[in-house]
Amino acid sequence: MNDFSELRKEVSSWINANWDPSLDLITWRKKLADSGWGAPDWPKEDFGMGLSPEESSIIEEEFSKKGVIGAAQSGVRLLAAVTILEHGTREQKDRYLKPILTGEENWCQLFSEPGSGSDLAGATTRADLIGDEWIINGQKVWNTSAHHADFGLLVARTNWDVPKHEGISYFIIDMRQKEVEVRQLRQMNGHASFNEVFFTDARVSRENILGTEGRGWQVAMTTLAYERRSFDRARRVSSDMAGDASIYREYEMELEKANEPYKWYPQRAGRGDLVLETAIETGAIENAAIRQEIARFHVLNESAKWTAARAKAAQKAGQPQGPEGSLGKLAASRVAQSAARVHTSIMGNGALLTGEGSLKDGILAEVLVSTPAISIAGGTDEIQKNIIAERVLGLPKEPRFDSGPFRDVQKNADKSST
Amino acid sequence: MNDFSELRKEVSSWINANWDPSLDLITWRKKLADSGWGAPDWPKEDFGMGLSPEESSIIEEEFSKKGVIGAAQSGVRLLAAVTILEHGTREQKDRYLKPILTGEENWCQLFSEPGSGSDLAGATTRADLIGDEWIINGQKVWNTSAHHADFGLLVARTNWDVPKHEGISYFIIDMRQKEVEVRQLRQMNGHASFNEVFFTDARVSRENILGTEGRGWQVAMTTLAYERRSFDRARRVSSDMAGDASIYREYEMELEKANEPYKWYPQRAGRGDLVLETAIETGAIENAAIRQEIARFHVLNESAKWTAARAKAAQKAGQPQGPEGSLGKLAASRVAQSAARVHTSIMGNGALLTGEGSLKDGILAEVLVSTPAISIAGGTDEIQKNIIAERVLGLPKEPRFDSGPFRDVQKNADKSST
Amino acid sequence: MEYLFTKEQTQFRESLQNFFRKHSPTSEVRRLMETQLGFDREVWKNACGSLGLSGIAIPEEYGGSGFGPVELSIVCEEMGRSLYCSPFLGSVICAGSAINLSSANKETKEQYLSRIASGEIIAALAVTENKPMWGDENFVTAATPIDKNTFQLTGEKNFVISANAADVILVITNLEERATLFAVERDAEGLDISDLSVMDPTRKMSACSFDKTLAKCVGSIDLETLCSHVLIYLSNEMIGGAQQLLDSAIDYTKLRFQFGRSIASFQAIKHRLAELLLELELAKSACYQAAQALSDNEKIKERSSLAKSAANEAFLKAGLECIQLHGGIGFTWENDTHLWFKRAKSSEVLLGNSAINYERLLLAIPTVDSVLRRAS
Amino acid sequence: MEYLFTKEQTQFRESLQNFFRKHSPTSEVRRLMETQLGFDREVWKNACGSLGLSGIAIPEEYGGSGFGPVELSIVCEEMGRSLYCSPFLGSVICAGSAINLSSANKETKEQYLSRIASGEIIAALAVTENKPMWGDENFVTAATPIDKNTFQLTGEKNFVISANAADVILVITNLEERATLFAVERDAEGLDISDLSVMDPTRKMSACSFDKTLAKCVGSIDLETLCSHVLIYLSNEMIGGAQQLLDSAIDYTKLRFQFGRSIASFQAIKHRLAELLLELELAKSACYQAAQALSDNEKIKERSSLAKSAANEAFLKAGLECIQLHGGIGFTWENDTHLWFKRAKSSEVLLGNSAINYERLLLAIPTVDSVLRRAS
Repeated sequence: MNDFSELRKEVSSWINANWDPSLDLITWRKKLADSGWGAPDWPKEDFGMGLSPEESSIIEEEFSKKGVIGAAQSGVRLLAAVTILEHGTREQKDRYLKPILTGEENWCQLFSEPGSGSDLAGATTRADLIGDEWIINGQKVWNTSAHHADFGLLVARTNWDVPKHEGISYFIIDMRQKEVEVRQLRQMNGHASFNEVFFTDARVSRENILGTEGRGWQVAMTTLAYERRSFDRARRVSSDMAGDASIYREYEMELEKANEPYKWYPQRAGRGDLVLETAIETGAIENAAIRQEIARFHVLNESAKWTAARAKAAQKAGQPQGPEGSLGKLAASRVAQSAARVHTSIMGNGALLTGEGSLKDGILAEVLVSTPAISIAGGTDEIQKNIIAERVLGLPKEPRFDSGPFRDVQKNADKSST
Repeated sequence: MNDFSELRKEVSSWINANWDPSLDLITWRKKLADSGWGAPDWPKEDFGMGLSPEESSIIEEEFSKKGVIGAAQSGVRLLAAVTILEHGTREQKDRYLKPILTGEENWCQLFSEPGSGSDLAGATTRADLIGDEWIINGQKVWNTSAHHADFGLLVARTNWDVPKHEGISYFIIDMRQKEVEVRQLRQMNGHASFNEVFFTDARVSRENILGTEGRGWQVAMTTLAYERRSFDRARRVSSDMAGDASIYREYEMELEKANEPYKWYPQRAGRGDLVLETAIETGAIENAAIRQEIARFHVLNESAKWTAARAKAAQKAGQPQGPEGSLGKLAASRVAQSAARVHTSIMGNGALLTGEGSLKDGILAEVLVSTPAISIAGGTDEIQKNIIAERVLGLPKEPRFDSGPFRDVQKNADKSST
Repeated sequence: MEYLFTKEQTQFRESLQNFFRKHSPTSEVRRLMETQLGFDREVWKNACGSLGLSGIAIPEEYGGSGFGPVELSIVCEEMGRSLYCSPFLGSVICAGSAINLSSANKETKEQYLSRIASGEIIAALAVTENKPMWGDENFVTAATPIDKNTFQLTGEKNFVISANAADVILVITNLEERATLFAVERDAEGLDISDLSVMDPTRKMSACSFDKTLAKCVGSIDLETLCSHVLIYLSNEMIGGAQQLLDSAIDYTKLRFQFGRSIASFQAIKHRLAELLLELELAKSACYQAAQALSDNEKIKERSSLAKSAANEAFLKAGLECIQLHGGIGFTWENDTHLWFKRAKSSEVLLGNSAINYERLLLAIPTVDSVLRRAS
Repeated sequence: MEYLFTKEQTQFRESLQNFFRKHSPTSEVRRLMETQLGFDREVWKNACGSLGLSGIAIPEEYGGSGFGPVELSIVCEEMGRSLYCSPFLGSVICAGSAINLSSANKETKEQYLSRIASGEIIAALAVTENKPMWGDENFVTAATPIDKNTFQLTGEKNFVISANAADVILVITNLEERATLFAVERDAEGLDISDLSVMDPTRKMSACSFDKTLAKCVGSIDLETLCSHVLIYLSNEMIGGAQQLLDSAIDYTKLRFQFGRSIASFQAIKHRLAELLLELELAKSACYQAAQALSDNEKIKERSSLAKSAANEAFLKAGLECIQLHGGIGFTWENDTHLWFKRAKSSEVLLGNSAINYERLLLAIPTVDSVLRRAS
């Protein structure tokens, strides 16, 4: 077994020689990007060092140990980076990769549409090549960062006469043009985490297609595969590094901005951790009927945690991560709904209230109006069940009704979704 | 409003003149059949009097009041009768109707097959015309009276090259031939209410087709429509008439034989009536957790009763009986399953036992192993949900895969069903 | 109504639907829920006047139209369906029932009921201190006698519906160990009404505190019976909301296409809507049966809690399914589903969740009650 | 096992599967369940001898192979899957654990455990008098001292697993207010064993009555711990049964065609099987975790009841779904589903249904326990 002591020594000496918390954030990161230590698993010619993921995580560890700020990771910038690394031209890599690492430019993902939530390949946003420009018209939704993005990863239809997966292309779009309108979308729990984006004759210059025309689905798969793998990681970034220098404040503001859309996610997951505590505080634990509900929830919650741990262990042991993730997602959905129900019972009249003054500083009230989202976001429970049935249990697929030319596939009558 | 006093007088005087409890059952019923009073809603030329259903029920009332035994009703004989009345030839009516009324000949229904439970029109029992005889090969299942039937109402496929509903014919088959083998089918609750029937080159003479070749589905619809309407009635027949004469004993034996397959049906429905009683007797009612379960069941049970009453009232008020029956069936299924669960909680260790010595003379143990049948028999819960979704809520139908020639429709690989 | 609504009742329902469709579209609900008052005084006057809603269940002798509980339940159901914002539940159902069921003499009843019926005044009923179910409270609010009919109240009441708009607050607390109804005028000294930040903004609630506040004694009252009355009307309101959610889910799934087919053609969705319909029809039966029980004055304690628990489950399920079947859009503020969902969550706990009502309904069955008394 | 079974454990499981596939096909289960003894002595000897099943969890010092709770749970799971008819649960799990957990000295333990391990004797454990959960009983069976180690037992014990085949009955009752384990030889005077008519004929049970029956005192025992041990092994057996039912439902729906398509292609059926898989995987996690808890001797009371309630729900659901997805044929005697369904129903109540285990697991959480003690 390699304990990577050589590598640790190397990174350590580089840090000692270069890390300077008195620099401003961008200046530091430019240095980092140029050195290759900011993205060591990227190719050498693209701001990386061509190292393995395992080696990369050793380097990350060393940075973290020493309280050194790494390359920017927040938002969907890394999705943009891997996609450009795999499908981009030399020019695209040169133009976009460095500002991704430095945090100078922000990105958003423009995949979902009001008319195609679960059915990504059913996108109807259109891109028409006129002269040297692609002209974009349509609407995207459910992205978390369009309102402060410089560039967007856009999936749009360029050919309506072929089956749906074959008529899609993938673009890098400049979000700062006035033909792109971003509106924040408020949720029923009062937060506004997502945006709608409207394109009215928006422009993408010809060289900003990623991959080739009509092969956008394959490019999107790269983005999605990485999204699935890195979901945990992207959220996990937090400032556990100490330090008074202004670079740390810059860094924290960056994180805060990136995490803003997700601040209600713990409530979406049901806050099962508060069940027993609240039951004891309110005295609800003394009620035998409520105890039954609490115990039932506890069984589900513990079982779900262990199921997740089993899946993770299997993955670590080299068994490939497959559709078992769908089981975890379905379990999380059950846990959240069950938590909301048991919280309600424990809260009693308290569930009539909302806001800061209500139980647990309003957190529980927020749970009640947030948990419905968990069985929808990131693929509905229904989609997860299809995946489990077909890919885990090997049951036959549903017959398809959308395999012909996309022009002939039945679609929503109008695009407004209410 | 007609109070039918004339009719009452007339039936009364006929009874006074003719009813003679010292006759044996068959002799009495022959007289009854010849008089027309045994089936007053049948046509005059077919042992009836051409009266309306309402008038008919007045006559039945009078018979019942005076303790007079009416025409035979048990089993599926009346299904046979209505089907023959509507689709039969003169010769068929003359041959079969009278012994139906007298009880001399018994009938069974041969529709369901192991390979087509919910999908009746998917029957694969075949009938091939060879000379002047139809030769029958195949297997039927789920009938309750084949083991003492003289004749069967048989649905079989006569044409494999047309869509499934168009290739079926309807036959009257002699069950006493050795080419027909009847085997009783034991259920998981120990009762044996149903039969499997095997046909190996069994014969039906050419004149015993009902309706015309290839129109058997329409004939079967007559049988099924009457089955749905008369289900309650057929079960309701009971001997509330007093009397010592041997004709009553003959009558009771007839009923007992006919009701034998259904004696566990109350258990199948969950015996919700015993929930509270058992909980009080066992002391389980003192347990707060069990009380929650009992109350939850009670809410369901009462709501289901009232829902059934509402549907019945709507029907009485002239609103046509429609697919709402499916809601009732689905509710009954929930009630039974919920009853089994709450019984289990109340029984505690008692649920480990079975047989006469166990709780409530074994009735509760029988509930536990009988309720799973209710969501299957007479159309599964899944079929009911399809009906409700499509016919009550107006949701679109599933795409069909069996509309082409039946020969090409995908079927079970082999006909053995385990 | 013996299992079926009469033709007159059905026509009455349709006239209500027309009124609410016109006066309470969701745009109006959204406007009003953001206001402090929470309803439109003009529309409320109109509802009291031309439609006579506020007097519908008040006996004719007190100026009401004296319809029965079945008609009043129809009103509640249609209000629940349209989410009509008004003081109906607080003033007419809660306060009106309290006055009517109290031991007050005819004159006193008339004094309040006729003005509630005409819409001249809005009343609110203050019962809850801590417990969800009124019958479970050990009231600590103190009533100190001043003269024969006048008392000083000191204490706090919570979750008082429509107190923000009330001209008179009716307060229930114990007097000589008997639940007793007192009337406090809005301008009485020592009365403080503070609006609560509620989950369901279409139904305003306040906390009321009394500090030696002068109150008139209206009479004693059977709290369980009052509780049963309110439970039954609330439950009927709830199934109206559930029906609206089911309708909305059906309409949406029929319109929406994914994977080249209407999502309403997916069997999983069809079956879930079928199950939701069943759940709703069962709950409707329970709620209609409870209204009939009120009419017959029979088993109302059992039936009221039965209705409430059935309505709880159906309404909540309808809310969750309606969001789920709408997908992401169903979770947005812009989509109307959450208005009913929040009503469902609030109504679920108002006067006790299902568990509390399960226990209450079983104890209303004499055999159960007597066994448990013997056991304890 | 830290979340994953080791390669050795997986191989061990496969060897068990081969053995049971060969020796316990359902034809054999059906034959044996109709006999009074309920198992095949030859196969049992073979299982004890070549496979060493009876000694698997018995410490090496007592002649067992000294595997851990995880391996023993694998045995139980595979037995549950194949419905292998044997005295394993009664003799090895119940009686073996009782001896092992008792305060008896090494010599006494050896005397019993070595013979149980070798399969030389079959032991049964008699605890239950009335309550489903052992820890809830107030034993009335009396133990009267004759000399230091010899007692006379008088009383009745019910639902004693495999007592019909037992050479020795181990009885638990109170001695000086402490749960104590006694051994009664099969031929002891005053011992009456009468077979019960049980719902699950693949697991024989008897009622045992003692009338001044001579018994040897084995030692005192912590009843809660014993109960937790048995609960954990029983739960692991149950998920094996649930897995078999799920597999059977999947196989059948794939083979079966209606309306011109495989019924496994209907979305409603696909989704239900997906949900059943989830339920089963969750229960498996709970059961494996409980076995691990035994291994770590940590939180075993909480984990055992957690496992049992999860296994209860999963096994019952698997049984109901498996029947339903088979349609009519699934309700016949001829079809094998009911064999597991009856095991599911019986196992559900054995050592407490979910409600009882819910309460038990919460009380095993120290903070809950202390609050409730304070409250009562």
